[in-house]
Amino acid sequence: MQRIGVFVCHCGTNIAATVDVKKVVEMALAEPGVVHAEDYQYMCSEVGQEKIQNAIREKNLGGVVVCSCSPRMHETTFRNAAQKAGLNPYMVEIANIREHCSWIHKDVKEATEKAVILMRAAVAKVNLNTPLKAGESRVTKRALVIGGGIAGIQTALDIAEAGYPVDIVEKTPSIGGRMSQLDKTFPTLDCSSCILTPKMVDASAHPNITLYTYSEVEKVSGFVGDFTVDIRKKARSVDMSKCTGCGVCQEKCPSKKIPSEFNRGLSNRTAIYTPFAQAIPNVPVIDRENCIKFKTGKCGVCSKVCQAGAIDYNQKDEIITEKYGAIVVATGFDMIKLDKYDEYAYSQSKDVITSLELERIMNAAGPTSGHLERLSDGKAPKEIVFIQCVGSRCADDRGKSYCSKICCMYTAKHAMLIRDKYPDVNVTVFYIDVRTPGKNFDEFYRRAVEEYGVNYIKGQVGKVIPQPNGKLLVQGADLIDNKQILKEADMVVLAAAIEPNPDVRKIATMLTASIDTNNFLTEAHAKLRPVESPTAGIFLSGVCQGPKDIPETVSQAGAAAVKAIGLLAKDKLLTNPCTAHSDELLSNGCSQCAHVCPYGAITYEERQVNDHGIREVRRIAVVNDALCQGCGACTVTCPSGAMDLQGFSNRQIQAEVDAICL
Amino acid sequence: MSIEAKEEFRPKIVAFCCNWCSYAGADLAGSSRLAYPADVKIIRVPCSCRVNPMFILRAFERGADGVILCGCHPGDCHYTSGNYYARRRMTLLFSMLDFIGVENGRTRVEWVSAAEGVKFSTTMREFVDKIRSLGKNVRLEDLRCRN
Amino acid sequence: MATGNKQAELIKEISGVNPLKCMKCGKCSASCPSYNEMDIKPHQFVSYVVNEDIESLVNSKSLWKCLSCFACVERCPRDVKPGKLIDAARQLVVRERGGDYLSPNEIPELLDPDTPQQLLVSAFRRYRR
Amino acid sequence: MQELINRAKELLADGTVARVLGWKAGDLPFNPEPAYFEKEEDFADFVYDGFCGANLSKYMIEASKLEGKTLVCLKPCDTYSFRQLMKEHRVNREKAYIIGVGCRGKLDVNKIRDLGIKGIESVQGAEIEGSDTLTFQTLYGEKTCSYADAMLERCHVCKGKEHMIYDELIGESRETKDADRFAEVEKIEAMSPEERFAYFQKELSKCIRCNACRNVCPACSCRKCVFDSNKFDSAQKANVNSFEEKMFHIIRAFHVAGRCTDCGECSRVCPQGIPLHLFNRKFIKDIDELYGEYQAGADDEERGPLTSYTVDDAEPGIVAERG
Amino acid sequence: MYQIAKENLTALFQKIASLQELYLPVKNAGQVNFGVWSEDAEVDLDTLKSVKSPKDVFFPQSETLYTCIRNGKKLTIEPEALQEQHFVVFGMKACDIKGVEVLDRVFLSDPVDTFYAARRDHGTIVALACHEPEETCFCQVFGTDCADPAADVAAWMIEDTLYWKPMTKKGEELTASLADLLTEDDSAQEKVEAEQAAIRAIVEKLPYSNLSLEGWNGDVLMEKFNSPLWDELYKPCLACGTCTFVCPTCQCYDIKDYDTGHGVQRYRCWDSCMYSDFTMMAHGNNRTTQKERFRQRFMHKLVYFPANNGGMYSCVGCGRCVEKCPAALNIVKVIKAFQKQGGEQ
Repeated sequence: MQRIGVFVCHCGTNIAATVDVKKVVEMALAEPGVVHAEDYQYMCSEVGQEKIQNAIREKNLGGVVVCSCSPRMHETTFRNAAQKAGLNPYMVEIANIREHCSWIHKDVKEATEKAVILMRAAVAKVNLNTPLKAGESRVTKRALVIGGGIAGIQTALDIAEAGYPVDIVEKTPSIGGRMSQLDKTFPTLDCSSCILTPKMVDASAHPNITLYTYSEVEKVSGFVGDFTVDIRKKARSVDMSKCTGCGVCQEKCPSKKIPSEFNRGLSNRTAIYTPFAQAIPNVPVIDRENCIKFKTGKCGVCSKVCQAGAIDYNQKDEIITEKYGAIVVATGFDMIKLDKYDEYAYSQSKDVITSLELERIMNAAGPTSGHLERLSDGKAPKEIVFIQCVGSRCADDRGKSYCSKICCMYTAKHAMLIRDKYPDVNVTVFYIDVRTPGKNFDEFYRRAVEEYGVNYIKGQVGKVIPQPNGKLLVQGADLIDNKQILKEADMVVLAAAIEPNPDVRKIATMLTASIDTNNFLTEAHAKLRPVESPTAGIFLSGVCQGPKDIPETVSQAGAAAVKAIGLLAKDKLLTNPCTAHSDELLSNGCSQCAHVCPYGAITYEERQVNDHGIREVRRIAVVNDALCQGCGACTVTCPSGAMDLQGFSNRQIQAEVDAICL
Repeated sequence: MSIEAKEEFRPKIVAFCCNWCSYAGADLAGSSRLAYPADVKIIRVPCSCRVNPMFILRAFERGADGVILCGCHPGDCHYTSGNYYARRRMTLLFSMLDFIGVENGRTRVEWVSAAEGVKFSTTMREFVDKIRSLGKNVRLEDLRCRN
Repeated sequence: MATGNKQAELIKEISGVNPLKCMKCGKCSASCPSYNEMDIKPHQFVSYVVNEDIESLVNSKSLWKCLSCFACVERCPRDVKPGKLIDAARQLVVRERGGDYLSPNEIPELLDPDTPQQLLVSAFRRYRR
Repeated sequence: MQELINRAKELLADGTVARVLGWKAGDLPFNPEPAYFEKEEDFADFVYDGFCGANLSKYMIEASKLEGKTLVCLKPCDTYSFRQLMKEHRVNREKAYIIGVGCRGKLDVNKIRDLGIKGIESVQGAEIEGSDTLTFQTLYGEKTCSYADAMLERCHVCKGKEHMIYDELIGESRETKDADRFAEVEKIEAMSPEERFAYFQKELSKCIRCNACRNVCPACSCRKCVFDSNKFDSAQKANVNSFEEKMFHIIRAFHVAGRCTDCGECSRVCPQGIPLHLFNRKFIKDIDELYGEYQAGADDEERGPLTSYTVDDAEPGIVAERG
Repeated sequence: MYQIAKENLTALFQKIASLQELYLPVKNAGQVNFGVWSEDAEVDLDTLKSVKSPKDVFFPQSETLYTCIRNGKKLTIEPEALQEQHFVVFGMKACDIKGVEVLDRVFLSDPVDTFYAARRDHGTIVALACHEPEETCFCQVFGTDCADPAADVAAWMIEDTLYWKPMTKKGEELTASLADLLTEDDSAQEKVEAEQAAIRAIVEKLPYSNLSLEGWNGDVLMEKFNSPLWDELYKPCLACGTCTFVCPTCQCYDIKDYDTGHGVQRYRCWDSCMYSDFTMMAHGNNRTTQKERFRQRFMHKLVYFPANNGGMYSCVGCGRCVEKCPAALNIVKVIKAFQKQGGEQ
């Protein structure tokens, strides 16, 4: 039996207000094996840690139980503290009496009883703990960034600048992402492409950055420091090394009626195309689904007109396998589909548009060359209504439960730009709340109201009714005047909710990164580790983690880069010592454990054993510690119990069960 | 007739939670102050696939009234496939317990992500209610372990 | 106050609505076809229930002006369903003996040869015990 | 039988095999035992008849460690076990020379006793090519019964005449299946939980923890069973109250789930006549229904149902939904 | 001698059970074992052999020795009470009673096993003669007469009447307490003798009755121990414990601790020398192969035990192992194998 010390944290009043910590100490002292128990205000503080260290030294403790917050919070803190006092760090166990007890129970008696049981379970476990030693694994000094929008570009640039090679994988033919579709940016109203394009150029020109555009991540294996990734480079049908980007092929392509993704379907493009003028790389791709040559075998115009001879109809998808030490996810967002919002007549009228469509309309390179006009008849609108929170803050399944965060600001921007350029146009904004936290944000919104005369009405729109005369009848509520408003508008702009790129779920699964019900990637800690995934070596950049605007995205991109650089700067990583272990005397060599091992960490060898006097050669399962991640799938598959998991052994878990069921 | 109030049945419930999703979900329930009955005690395991049917039977043997296993949602396992194996194992185990006449509902599997504090809390409340309605586990307990 | 509280609880129970979920967007009022007939507006139903001022609600014109078209219920982004709240308030009234809004004696006056019989039946269901 | 003996002697003589694993006549007409034959004269006792129910594939685990090849006589159902053991690297195919022997169903001496036939001195009709009627000379007079009535339960739900693996076949097999494999399981499933509990409580209360079911089982091939080791603190030999038995039988069934070929040896050997095959068959039924039909030992490659999965497998809640 | 009509046996059992606990052969889920009589129990006196021998009435498969209760760091030990109530075992056969004699040699010799002794002191055995011995029986080989079982009371079931003969003081006392149900019958002796003759005639015809124990005694230790026959004999053995658990004389037990969470229950339970972990010690097992374990069982029954107990074998010829061994092995085959070998030499 170990000599165990129990340390009960008050966590200020977080624990002590609901759990009688003195009682927990008293009960701990009554437990067999417990030779020391004390409580303290903040165990995680310097003084608290010293208390633990002193007790380890003075009482010669072999095991430590800290009754405190979640082990996900301070397990490492206490383990490090114990190590400094000469105790193996894995002889420390945490009883989570905050998140799992004091914070969720109100009754002191009940909470104290539960805290005592959790303490006992931890004591029972630590009694069976064995000293463990972390192994080492190497770090591949190369990073992968998934997604080539502003988030991915910024992250890649920062990592590259620190001297590490980094690859960007971008699904579309060009990097640039959502930001390249924007006309102006708030709150300074600079031109989006004017600030983005230089960054795109930097990224493509940087010696440490490799761009894989029109490419997708196909398979990820390995673990922090040593990921192996398969990247599918889709066939571009254009030889990148030969293409000069002259654009003749696009001019001559006879297939011209394909809705442009970049212009949100408001204009057309050709089958061989670059998505937009500033695209990087400036090499077109052939959209094989719409190309006449691929559909019928006849045509080949682009090949004929290409001076450089860059067109290659036989190009095949290529799989590139590369090793990475860190992976940054920057998969961005899209607008939600509005098919569940019939009341706003989005599908009935061309003049009901989303804000991103308005961005394209306002953009000089857009479908209307920057002229504000109705898509139905090309006429200049006189009355424009903006509707906020379309699909955001929604409790039912039509929309999203969260606030999309950027809409208030871009709507103020749109309203202001319209009023600035077309002073005769009336702009009305129906809003629920105007949310403008951010530097110079509220001032920006106030300018829209005060200087530009945008009419903000507190209240939501109930429905939009297309009229026979081409107008749109907007029925809304004014909650300040307490009246219902009927307004004829020429154009209605919907601030549709944003949602993570739908591909992110697939990517998260490959990366084993956790993801929430809204498809946003989960961060390791909401406050303290906001740019890391709980999966080691995976970092989050941009909207894939949660709604955010450009400045926030760029700062998070930098933060993710720093985290990745911090990882790449290490030569070796300590591995989790809680790995599976095979008992050679019990192993049957039946291969079942190898079947369920997700890491291929189990192999078999013919080994001479001495089983209590029986000497024979047996087929024995062997675990590769460097590959094993400690999930424990093998331990349950193994009928004889030969496979056990260090740190979470059968007997340890059973001891916890026993203590809880006592 | 007894004048004493009948003592309320407080079930013993063991919740196995995987470290990456459900344990974090339970932490989130805690930091969001989403209360659930104190009858639930959580054991942290690396993955739902670490939970051996023997642990579950052991809990019942020792007088547990309900056992719930929480893991990452299928497809989201930190170890890619652990919860898929757990799902098959638990399905078969539960089916066997049902077959030998153990009350349905004493065991449960629920997928709770790190972001689902609310789900964790409501799941636990539901489960405790269910176990309270089933009453004490007498079909699997080992009498020697009784108090 | 105590009665108000009891009645408010009852309304919540009958309607199955949690008025605290309301984010005060006003989409209900924006959707309501009877808006102009009403003294208390649909979005206010919610706050009357929250404030437990059921007295005013049951004595309002709105109580009988709501068509139960449920446009507000359909469009409410927060699942608050003001239409259900007012429906429940109406139930409170008709559950009281003598609180019937419609009496059979009035029927002949209101009768229009074009009125479908079904409407009458449903009117009785809605406006009296 | 003579053909089998001749062929075995031949293979022994030409050195193809070093020994023959078959059955030796017992000292009573119904108790032949598994035995090795290494010399020609040993074959005087060699027998293969209706009472040779024992599945010899498990003996091949030990035989695989011996010098030279072992000729093993396997009935069609035994070959599933052998193939499953092969898949699990527990037997060595190279060390086995498999003669697939014909089978027309094996006899259960307990069923014969249940028919009121006791004091058996001799039996006619149990031979491998014998008649459909068994005739017994007993201390209490001559008795008869039909061969089918005296068959083991497993033969009534026989998996078929095909041998899954063999080097050569000797003898004809006969179809003996005349009952639905899952009928018994379904009957229990249809009971109320209280009835099911009472049923198993009654059956399992007889268990004496003799481990015959485990030790005869070809799937229970662990070098050391968890119930004998300290890995789970589960090495309890006591039958103190009913929980120990439930734990043992549930876990045993779970450990062999997806690997059990349904050879029925567990029920054959249980001294207390507990229908242990029901546990395994319940799992087989569930696996077939939930994950697609699977027969352990019918192939060399396919992953067992508990070491594979599909992303849209049934949720454990299905158990409650099924009611 | 006394008699009682078969149809009145239920009344007899009721009467006994009203005075003390009554064990007798009970059929449960198709199998007959000795169990406690109750109104609902299905008594089965026709089946010759219970699956388990009735030894567990005196030597239960598992029994608690003492309980250690933990309260914090404090431990208290509660000894287990010894048998204090009188009880009756009805329907034991001659071989089973012989088996108890073997157990007595082990448990009642110094140091006396108090748990066992208390049960023996408080138990009254009513023996029942074997009406129709079966082919697996060989009690005669060990000098047991199944037609004339010797216990506190001897009984014969002849057609529809049970004949009852008290043999000891305990038997007399039991008989006296059942006076209103048992009637004296002067003609009984004659009927019993006729039945005994019939039984003995069958026994003569039993296939195993001519089995010879020649050459098996306490003096042949090394010769038998080193015989190469064991190398072959053990091979079919599956190492299960069936033979030992159904055997009326196997007396090995293991002592284990069961952690109840509140302390420890120290109990003993039957163990089997056939098990791979039998007598497992820190260094391992002193019998590492199944051959050694197999040899141990038979050497003990036929050589070691007689050597230490004045020639008494610790096999009684009940034949349960013959019936129940999954691999059709049994002590008879072992004896015969040596006999055959002897003949060949």
